[in-house]
Amino acid sequence: MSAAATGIRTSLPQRRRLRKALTGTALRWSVFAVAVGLWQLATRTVVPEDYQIYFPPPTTIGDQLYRTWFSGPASHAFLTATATHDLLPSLARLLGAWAVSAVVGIVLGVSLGRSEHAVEYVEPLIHFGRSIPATTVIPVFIVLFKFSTAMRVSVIVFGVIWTILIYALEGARSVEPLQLDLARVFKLGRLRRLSLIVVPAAAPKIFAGLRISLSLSIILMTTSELVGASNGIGFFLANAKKTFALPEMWSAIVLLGILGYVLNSALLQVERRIMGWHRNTRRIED
Amino acid sequence: MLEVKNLSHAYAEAATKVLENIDLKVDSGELVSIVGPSGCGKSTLLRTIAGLIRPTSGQIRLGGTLVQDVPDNLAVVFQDYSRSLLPWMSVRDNVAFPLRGRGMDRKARRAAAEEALDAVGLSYAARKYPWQLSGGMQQRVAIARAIAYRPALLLMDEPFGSVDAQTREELEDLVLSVRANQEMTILLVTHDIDESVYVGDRVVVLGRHPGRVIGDVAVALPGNHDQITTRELPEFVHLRAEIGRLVRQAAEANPAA
Amino acid sequence: MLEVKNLSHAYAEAATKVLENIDLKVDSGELVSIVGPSGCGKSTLLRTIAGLIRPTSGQIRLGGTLVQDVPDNLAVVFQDYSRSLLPWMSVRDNVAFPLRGRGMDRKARRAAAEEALDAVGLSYAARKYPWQLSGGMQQRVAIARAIAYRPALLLMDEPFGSVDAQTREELEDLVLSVRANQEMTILLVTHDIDESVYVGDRVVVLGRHPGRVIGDVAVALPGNHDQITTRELPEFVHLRAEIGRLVRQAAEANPAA
Amino acid sequence: MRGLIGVFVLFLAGEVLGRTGLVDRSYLPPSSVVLVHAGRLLVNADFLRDVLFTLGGWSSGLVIAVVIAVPAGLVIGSVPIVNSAARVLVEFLRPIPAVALAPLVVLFIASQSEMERTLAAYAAMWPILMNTIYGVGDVDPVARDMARCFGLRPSAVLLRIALPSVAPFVATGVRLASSVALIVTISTELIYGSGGGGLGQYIFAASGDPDGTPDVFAAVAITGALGLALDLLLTRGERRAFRWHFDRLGKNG
Amino acid sequence: SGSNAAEKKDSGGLEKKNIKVGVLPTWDAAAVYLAIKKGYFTAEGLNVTPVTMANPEEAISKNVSGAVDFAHNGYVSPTMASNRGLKLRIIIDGAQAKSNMYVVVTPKKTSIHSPKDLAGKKIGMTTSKGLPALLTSAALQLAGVDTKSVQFVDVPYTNMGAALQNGSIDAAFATDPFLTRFEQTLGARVVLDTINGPTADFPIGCYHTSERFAKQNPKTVAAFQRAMAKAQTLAATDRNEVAQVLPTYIKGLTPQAAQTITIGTFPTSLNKSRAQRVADFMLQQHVLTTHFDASTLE
Ligand SMILES: Nc1ncnc2c1ncn2[C@@H]1O[C@H](COP(=O)(O)OP(=O)(O)OP(=O)(O)O)[C@@H](O)[C@H]1O
Ligand SMILES: Nc1ncnc2c1ncn2[C@@H]1O[C@H](COP(=O)(O)OP(=O)(O)OP(=O)(O)O)[C@@H](O)[C@H]1O
Ligand SMILES: [Mg+2]
Ligand SMILES: [Mg+2]
Repeated sequence: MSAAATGIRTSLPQRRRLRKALTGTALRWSVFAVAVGLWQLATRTVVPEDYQIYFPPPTTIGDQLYRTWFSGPASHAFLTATATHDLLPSLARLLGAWAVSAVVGIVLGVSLGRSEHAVEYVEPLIHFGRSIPATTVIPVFIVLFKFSTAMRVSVIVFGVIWTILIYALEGARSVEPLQLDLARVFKLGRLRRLSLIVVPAAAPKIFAGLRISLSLSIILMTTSELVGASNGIGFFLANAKKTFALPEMWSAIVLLGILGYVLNSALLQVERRIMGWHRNTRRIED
Repeated sequence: MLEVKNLSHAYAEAATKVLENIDLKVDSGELVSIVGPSGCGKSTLLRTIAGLIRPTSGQIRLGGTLVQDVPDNLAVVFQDYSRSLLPWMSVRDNVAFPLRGRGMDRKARRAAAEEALDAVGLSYAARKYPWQLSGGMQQRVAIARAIAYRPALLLMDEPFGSVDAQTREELEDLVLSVRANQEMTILLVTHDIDESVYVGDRVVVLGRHPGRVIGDVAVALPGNHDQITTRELPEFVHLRAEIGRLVRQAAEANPAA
Repeated sequence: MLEVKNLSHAYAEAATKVLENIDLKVDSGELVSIVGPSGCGKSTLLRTIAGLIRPTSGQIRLGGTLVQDVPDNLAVVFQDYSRSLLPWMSVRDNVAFPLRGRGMDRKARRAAAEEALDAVGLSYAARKYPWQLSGGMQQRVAIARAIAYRPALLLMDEPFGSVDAQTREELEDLVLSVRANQEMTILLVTHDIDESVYVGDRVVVLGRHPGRVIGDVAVALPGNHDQITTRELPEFVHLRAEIGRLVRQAAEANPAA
Repeated sequence: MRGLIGVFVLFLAGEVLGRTGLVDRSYLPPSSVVLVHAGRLLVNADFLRDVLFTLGGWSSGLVIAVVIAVPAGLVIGSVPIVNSAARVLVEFLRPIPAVALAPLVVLFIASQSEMERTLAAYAAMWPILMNTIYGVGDVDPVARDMARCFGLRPSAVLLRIALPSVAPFVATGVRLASSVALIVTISTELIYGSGGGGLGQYIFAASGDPDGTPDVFAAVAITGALGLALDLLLTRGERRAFRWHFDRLGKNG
Repeated sequence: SGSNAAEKKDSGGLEKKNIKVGVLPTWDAAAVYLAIKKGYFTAEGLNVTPVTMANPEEAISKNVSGAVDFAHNGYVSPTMASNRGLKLRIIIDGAQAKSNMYVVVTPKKTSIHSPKDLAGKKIGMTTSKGLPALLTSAALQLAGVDTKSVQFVDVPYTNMGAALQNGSIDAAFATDPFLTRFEQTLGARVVLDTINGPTADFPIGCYHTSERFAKQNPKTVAAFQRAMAKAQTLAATDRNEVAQVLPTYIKGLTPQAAQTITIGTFPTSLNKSRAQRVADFMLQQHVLTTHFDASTLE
C-alpha cells in the first residue's frame, strides 16, 4: 500500500489499469458529489438565516443553471438565448485571447530563456507588467481599442501572457546542461536547438504555464466584461449581482467552474498526448 | 590534427587545478587511448577539447586553428550517456537528429541511423524510447549516434563501460573499423587497460592531483587486430603491464583535500 | 534468505517477456554474482527483488515472507548512479541521510558517512556536491551510501563500471570485507567475468530473449582472496573460461524484434 | 543595467502614446507626467501608509497560500487517490474569480484587511498548488526509488526527496503567486475597500477625483515597481536557497 | 447577556451605542457627517463611525451581515434586494433629485443636438441596471425616443472621459463633480436633463437597516432617526454647512468646487409613499417584473 502512497507505480497490466482508471473516475465524482452534498447541507445549517438568500442550495443553483443556460432547443445544442448571447461571445474571446497569449508567450519565453542578454533587458519589464492589475490598465486599452472585442481580448492577454512567458522562460532556462552540450557538439542551429531540444525539455513547464493561464484567462474574461460590455458571462454576473438575482449569479459562478473544468480537461488530453514521454520517464500515473 | 599546449584548468577561481600543463599532439587518423585513475581529469580534458569548457590557460588547436568554440565535425560520447539521450525522441530519432545539420533528407537520415543501430546490435530497438532500454543499450545508442554522424574527430568517454564482455569486444572492433574506413581521429577514455592497448595507436596516461600527462606510450602491435590473437601477443602483454604500472602509481598519489 | 520462484516479467501487456521463469535461491551471507549480456534483464531482476517493480508473475520471498513492497533493511546501488545522488545535498549528506531511519543521531550519521567515504577513497570530497564529481567518484559515493547503511541485503547493479582498474580492485576487496564483517547478503551484477568469479560465492548467468537462468556456477576458491594470487589459481582460470563461454553463447542468441 | 534600458524603452513608449493627442492628456497622461506624480506620491506619508497596508494584505495572503498549497500540492501530487479525489474540485474552483466571490465573502468577513488576506490567499494558492503538483511529477524516479530502497517512509520521501527537488518549481509558483496576491489585494481594495486604506483604495479614490488620472497612473506604475521589487527579493531568496540548482545549471557565474 | 445589560444602563436605554454607518461617497451623505460634526449623535447617546462603501450592493451585504448597523444608499438597490427577499427597513429618506442634476452629455464634436438624436446611440453610465438607466429611459420616453434603440453600457467614471472622447460611447450620463469636469476638459454639452416630468423630485437616497437590527434595537433606531432628522434639516437649509463637509469625505473635491457643484434636495421627513414611488417606477420601466409592495420596507 505504501507503493500507492508514494505514487510510484510501474507498468500495471492493461486490465488492472483500466479498472484503476474507472475507480479513479468513480472516486473523483463521488468526492465531488459528497462535496456538493455537504454544500447543500451547509446552506441550511451553517449559513445564518439572514444570509441564506445569498447562499441558495446547490439544487436551486442547478435548476437555475439549467433554466438560464442549458434549457434551449436541441437545434441550438440546448443553449438558451442567454447562453448564445453571453456564453458564446465570452468563450470566443477567451479562447482567442488565450491562443494569442500562448503563441506569443511561448515564442518569446523560450527565445528569451536561452539568450542571457535579451532576458536582462526585458526581465524587469515582465515583473513590472505582471504585477499590475489588468483592471487598472483597462483605460489604456479603451483609448487604443474603444469598447471592441480587441479591447477585451487585450485585457485578457495582458493578464495572462506573463504567466505563460515566465513558465516558458523558466522551462527554457532549466534544460539539462548535458543536452545543451549535445546541441553544441552536433552544431545544431538556433532554430533546431530550440525545436529539438529546448522546447521539448521545457514542455513540462510550458504546459504547467498553459494550465494555470487557462483558468486565469477565464478570470480575466470575466473582469474584461465589467466595463462597457453588452454581453458575456462577466456582464451577466455583474448584472445579476447588482439586481440581487442571487441564484442567477451563482449559476454564472458555477458556469465559470464548469468552463474551467472542461477546458482544463481538454488541455490535459493534449498534454498527455504530446508529453507521453514525460509521463513515462517520470512514471506519472493518473 | 589536434594540438593541446600547456593546458591547465580549474573549475572555479579558488579551486585546485584539475589539469595542469597538459601537452598532447594527435595526428590525423590516429586513435589515442586515455587512461588514468578516477577523478584525474580525463572527462575534463575531453570537454575542453570539445570546446564545451574554456580552459583556465593554455591552447587547443585543431587543424591549425585555435579552438574557441565547439569545433565543426565533432562528435562526443558522453560518460553520462543516459542523460545525453533525449527522452522525447525514439531511439532512431536520437541517432538521426544530429544529421539534420548534415543536409541529409529524412530518408537518408533514417537509413544512416538504422545502419548505425545495426552496427551496435540495436536495430530491433529503433522504435523504442531511451527509458525503455537497459543501461548497456542506452550506451550503445549514444555510440551509434556518434558514429552515424561521421565526425572528423570523435571523443568517447568510457563508451563501453556498461556492456558485457562480448558486446564490448564487438564495439571495440566496430570503432577500429570505423576509424579505418572513415579517416576519423579518435580520443577514447577508458578504464580498461587491455582495451586501451587493444584499440589505441598510443596510450596517454594521466596522473592525478593535478592531472598531468605521466606517460605517452606508443602501441605498435604486429598484424591485424583480432580479439583473441592480439591479446596473446607478448608485446600486448608487455604494454598492458607497463601501463598498468603507471596507472597504479598515479592512483596511489595522495589526493589533495 | 532470498527465494525467487518462477518469476516472469514483461514491461507492458503486449511486450515480450524480459524475464521468464527465474528460479533463484540465495542463502544468508552469500554473495552471488549475476552476469549476462546487455539487455538480458539483470537490472529488471534486481528491481523486482527490491520490490520496486511488481513482476508479472511469480514470487519473491525474503526470509520466508512474500515481497510485496520494498523490504526493510535493503540497500541498492543503482546502475544509473548519477541520477540516484541528490543534487541538493553534499556528498557527505548524500551518504548520511538514509541513516536517519536507523535512529542514529546527527553526529553518529556523520561519522558513519565519513567512515564509508574514507573506505571508497573519497573523504577529501565530502563537502562537494555530486555534480562536482567525476563519474567514477559519483559511483563511489553511491557505493559508500549503500555500505554505510549496513543493510541485510545489498543489491549492486554494475557498481564498479566507471572506476579505474586499481580502484576497482580495492572496491572489490572492500565489498568482500564488508560482507565478511557484517553478515550481509549481496547480489552483484557485473559485466566483468573475472570480477564475478573473484567476488562471488556463486555466479548466476542469465540468458537473453527472454532472460532465463542458463547457468548457476558455484565458486570454490581455496585460501584467502587476494587480487594477485587468487586470479592466478587454476580453478579461477577454469571458472572464468566456463562462465565466459556461457555469456558468449547467451549474447549470440538472436534478439527478438 | 540592461534592465534599465528596457524600462526606459517602456517609458518612451508611454510618453509617445500620451503625447500623440489621440486622447486628452487628462485621460492618458504621458510618462513624464506620471513620473512626476509618482515622485510626489512617494514622499506622501498617507500614500506610503496605503502602500504598507497593501503590503500587509499581500504578505499575509501569500504566506497563507504557501502554507496551505505546498503541503496540499505534495500530497495531491504524490498520492494518486487524493489526486483523483481532489482533481475535480481543484479544476472547478480555479477559474472562479476571487472578486466574484467577494460579495459573498463580505458577509462573513467585515474587516477589510482580513478580506484582502482571504481573497489573496485564495487566488495565490492555485499557482503554488499547480506548481507543486507538477513539480512532484518531475521528481527523478531513480532518486525516488533510491529513497524507497533505503527504507524511507512515504512521508520522508515527500519531505526529503520530493520537496527539495520540487523546491525550484515551487519557487516559480511562489513568485507568480506573489504578483497574483498583489493584484488581488489591490483589486479587493479597489472594489470592496471599506475605508481601511491600501493602494487599491487610493486608486479608487483618485479615479473618483476628476483630476486624479495622473495619480491613478502613478499609483499603477508604483504597483508595478512594487511587484518588481518583491520579485527581485524573492529571486534573491530563491538563488540563495537553491544554490545547488543554479550552480548545476551553470547559472551562478 | 450581562455585558449587554451593562451597556444598556450607561447608554440611557439604547440597545447599542457604538454604531457603524455605511456611506456611499456622494453629496447626500453629508447629513451623516453634519450630524457627527454638530454632535447630534452624541446628544442621543450614539457614537457613530462612518464607513465608506464601494457600491450599493456592498452597503446592503454589510448591513445584512451586521458589519454596519445602518447604511446610506440609493432607493433602487434596496428595493431590488427586498424584492428578492432580503429583509431591509428604510428608516430615513435621504435625498431627492433636482433638475439639471442628472444629465446626459455629449462630447464637443457630435451629431447629437437634441434628445431625439440619442435614438440608436450608445450611452455610458456607471450602472445600466440602476438609477441612471431608469432616469435616462424615462426622460427619453418623455422626449419620444424609442428606448429599445438606445444602448446603455456600463462605464465607471474612471473610464468615462476617455470613452466619451474616443467615441467608444456617444453620450454619457453624468453628475457632479464629473459633469463639471467633462464640461471643462472635453467641452461636453448637456443634451438631456433626466429629472423632468415623472422623475421630478425623484427619491434618490435613503438610510436602511436590517429587519433584525430594527427589531432588536428599536430605541437605537429611533435615536438615529432623531439625530439624522436634525442633520437633514440643517443640510436642507444651510448649503454652506454642506459644502464644508463634502471635501472631508469625497476625495479630490476641492472646497471651491464643493461650493458650486449641483446637489439635490435634503427631505426632512420620512414620507412612506416615496419608496413605493420608486418601486412603481421600476415596474413601469420593467426593472421589476411584478408589483412590489414597498410597505415591506417600512
Ligand atoms: N562541474 C565541476 N565543478 C567542480 N569540480 C568538478 C566539476 N567536474 C569535475 N570536477 C572535478 O574535477 C576533477 C576531474 O574530474 P573529471 O570528471 O575530469 O575526472 P575523470 O578523470 O573523468 O574521472 P572518472 O574516471 O571518474 O570519470 C574531479 O576531482 C572532480 O571533482
Ligand atoms: N521501463 C522499461 N520499459 C520497457 N522496457 C524496458 C524498461 N526497462 C527495461 N526494459 C527492457 O527490458 C530488457 C531488460 O532490461 P534490463 O535493464 O533489465 O537489462 P540489463 O540486463 O540490466 O542490461 P544492461 O546490462 O545493459 O544494463 C531490455 O530489453 C529493455 O529494453
Ligand atoms: Mg570521467
Ligand atoms: Mg542493467
